[in-house]
Amino acid sequence: MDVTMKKVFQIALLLGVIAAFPPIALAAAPAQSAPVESNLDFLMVGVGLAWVSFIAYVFYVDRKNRDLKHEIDELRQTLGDKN
Amino acid sequence: MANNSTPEESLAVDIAGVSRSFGSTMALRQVDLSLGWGQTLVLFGHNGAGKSTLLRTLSSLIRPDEGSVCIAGFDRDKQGSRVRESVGYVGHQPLLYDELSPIENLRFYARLYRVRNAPQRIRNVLIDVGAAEWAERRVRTLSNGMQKRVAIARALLHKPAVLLLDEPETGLDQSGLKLLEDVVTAVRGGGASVVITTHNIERGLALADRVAVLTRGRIVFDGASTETSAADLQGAIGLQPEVA
Amino acid sequence: MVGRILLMAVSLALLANVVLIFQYAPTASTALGVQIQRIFYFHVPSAIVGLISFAVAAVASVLYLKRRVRAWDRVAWASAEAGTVFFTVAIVTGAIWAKPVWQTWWVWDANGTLTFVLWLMFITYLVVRAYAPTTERGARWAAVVAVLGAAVAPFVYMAADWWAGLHTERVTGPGAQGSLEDRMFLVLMFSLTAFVGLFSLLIVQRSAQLANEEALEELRRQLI
Amino acid sequence: MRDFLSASWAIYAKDMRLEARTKETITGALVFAVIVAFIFGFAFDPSPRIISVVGPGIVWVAFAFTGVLSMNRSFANERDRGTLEGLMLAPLPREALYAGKLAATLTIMLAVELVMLPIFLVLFDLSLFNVWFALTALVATVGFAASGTLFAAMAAHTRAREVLLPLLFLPISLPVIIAAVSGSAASLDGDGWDGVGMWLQFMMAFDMVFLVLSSWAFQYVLEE
Repeated sequence: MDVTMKKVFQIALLLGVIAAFPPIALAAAPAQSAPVESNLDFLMVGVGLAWVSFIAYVFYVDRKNRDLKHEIDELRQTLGDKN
Repeated sequence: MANNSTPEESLAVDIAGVSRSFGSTMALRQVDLSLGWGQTLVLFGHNGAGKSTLLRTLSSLIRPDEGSVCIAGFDRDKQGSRVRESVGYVGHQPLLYDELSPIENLRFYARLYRVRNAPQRIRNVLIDVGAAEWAERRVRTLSNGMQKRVAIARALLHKPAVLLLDEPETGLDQSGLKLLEDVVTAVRGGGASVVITTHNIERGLALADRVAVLTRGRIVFDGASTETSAADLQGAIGLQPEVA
Repeated sequence: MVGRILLMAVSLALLANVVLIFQYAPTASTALGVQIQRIFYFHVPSAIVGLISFAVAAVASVLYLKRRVRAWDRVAWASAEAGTVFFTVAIVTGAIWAKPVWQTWWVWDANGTLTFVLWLMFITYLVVRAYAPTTERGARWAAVVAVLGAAVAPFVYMAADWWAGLHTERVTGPGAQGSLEDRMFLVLMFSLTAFVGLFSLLIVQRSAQLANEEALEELRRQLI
Repeated sequence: MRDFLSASWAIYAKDMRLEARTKETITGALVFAVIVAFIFGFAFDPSPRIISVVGPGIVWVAFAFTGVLSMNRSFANERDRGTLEGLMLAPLPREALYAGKLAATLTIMLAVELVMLPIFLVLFDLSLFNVWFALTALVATVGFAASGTLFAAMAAHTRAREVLLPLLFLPISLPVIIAAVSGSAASLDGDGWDGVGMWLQFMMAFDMVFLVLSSWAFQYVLEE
């Protein structure tokens, strides 16, 4: 049960970060002078989102890797004891 | 004695701790094997036991993952060409060029092995294997048995210190088998050593001074041919009795 | 533990990089495409990191061929994979930038040609490894491809440079920048470090993953 | 040293004798080159002005691809009949095997190029019979054969060798193709050493590097 809880928590965290980006961009928007600049901020949000999802993926792969390594070491242990 | 000087104290074949795997299958597992001069070792084992891999490792065609390989006193990694100079190998393929005749093939190999007075030597080995009369025809026109004889001639050309035969009986007719035995006894008589892999227990035992059994990459039996019998071998290898 | 710190640091750097590029970097001159020029901060670093990954792959390959230590081969493989991604990003961003500003999708100047050829060499590296009859031979052949690829790089650069000199007037391709304003230069350097951080992160992770794969295969062997 | 020469000569003589008997490679390559020339004949209208610009390109596309064809044969039939193992068993140094095979492939490629000269003359009224072009062609073909022989040995062991060999060979020989086309163009315009010289020196440097590098890498490609 707690594993799925952990997963839910992580997804929630990720969504939180993604959701936080637009307000930051909009907050920065009024400071820009020319109106034409505003779509630049949407571009920033787009690129920012792309990078956030990429980083989330890297975290995910990193965790997978460590779990795998842990499992392999365990297997080696049990195999070591057996023969 | 073989045409190159071999240090007295060394062995014809001396390999230790040889392992080799292809992907996830372990072909050889910590194999130790040694063979003195003027002796014949016959290697038994079911298909896939690693017989061919072991023989190809001895011939330096395959590089072991671990372990050391010394042939005729030369180390495989440090003196690779000296090892290859001292080895004669006959495998499943004759290693001959279809468009050339047996004589042209042997002339080519004689140059590669730097054989002295090659024409004379070529005639002799062709006579030894009984291939003299069709030595001019293209190899493409020869039967498998004839090609196998020329392959044996190719392996004998440079008077190897160690002769490796991978299931040599395949493709040979009755007279061919008789010739094979003469060749093995002649080579052994000359002080060189022979390693043969085979499925035929009776014929193998007849030729063997030493017998070894390989199962799944590991040597499970290694002793003088007198210490074992056809029945024991069948048990060890788990083969159905071979039809002689 | 090092992996975690590197992971955190690179993530922050990448996010900061995005903000820097859009907020801090000045708007470029019209000659360079005004706003579109901001893609420059992705294009140049990924091309440079691509070159770095090729150098790493070549050096690791030579060491692997000489010493047959699996770790070197894993590093070379990881940097080849990462390098392919970086070069693809460099080529795509280069094209996006070149089309509006220089009216051609691709400028066959020295940098462009070199990036393209090395990208092809990486593809060949991965294909050779996939097509080889055994994994060991695949590793060795791929190593040979990496070494030869590195050796051909200077020749490609020179030939393309001379050829470009002969044929097209000196178009100011993505490479020929002239002097950068200091703020531009700062953002470029920051972006480059962020990308190099990302590259090393990917190498560490991918080679660890490859090590796990090989360990599993070793265990499977012992079981049979 | 004597062993090296006698061994590579033995391999070269054997390959030439086999080629003389079967004529397999040379006919294939020749037919291919003629077809390529014909296709270009239809692709461009053969007015002298266009041909002088496009001519060298046509020639070297034809030579590069026929080169790939003849390289493929050099190891393919050895591999299929298993005779390559016979060469691996023999005590000859790997570099001698490389040198013998290189010389054989080079001879066949040069022969095809020689026969193609009159065909280009007839089809495109492109007279290539001048010393500078011959020099460029010789040095470029050595460049092709240097890495080509190495990659042919690699591709022969894979199941998709017709795909793999061009993928391996073309990126590496891009600088030679650029240099050969530019050198040939210069030789056709009649400006001797000052036009062709720099490309010749470039290709000779390329040949040196890749002859040494390929013969060093050859042992790793062949080893099982």
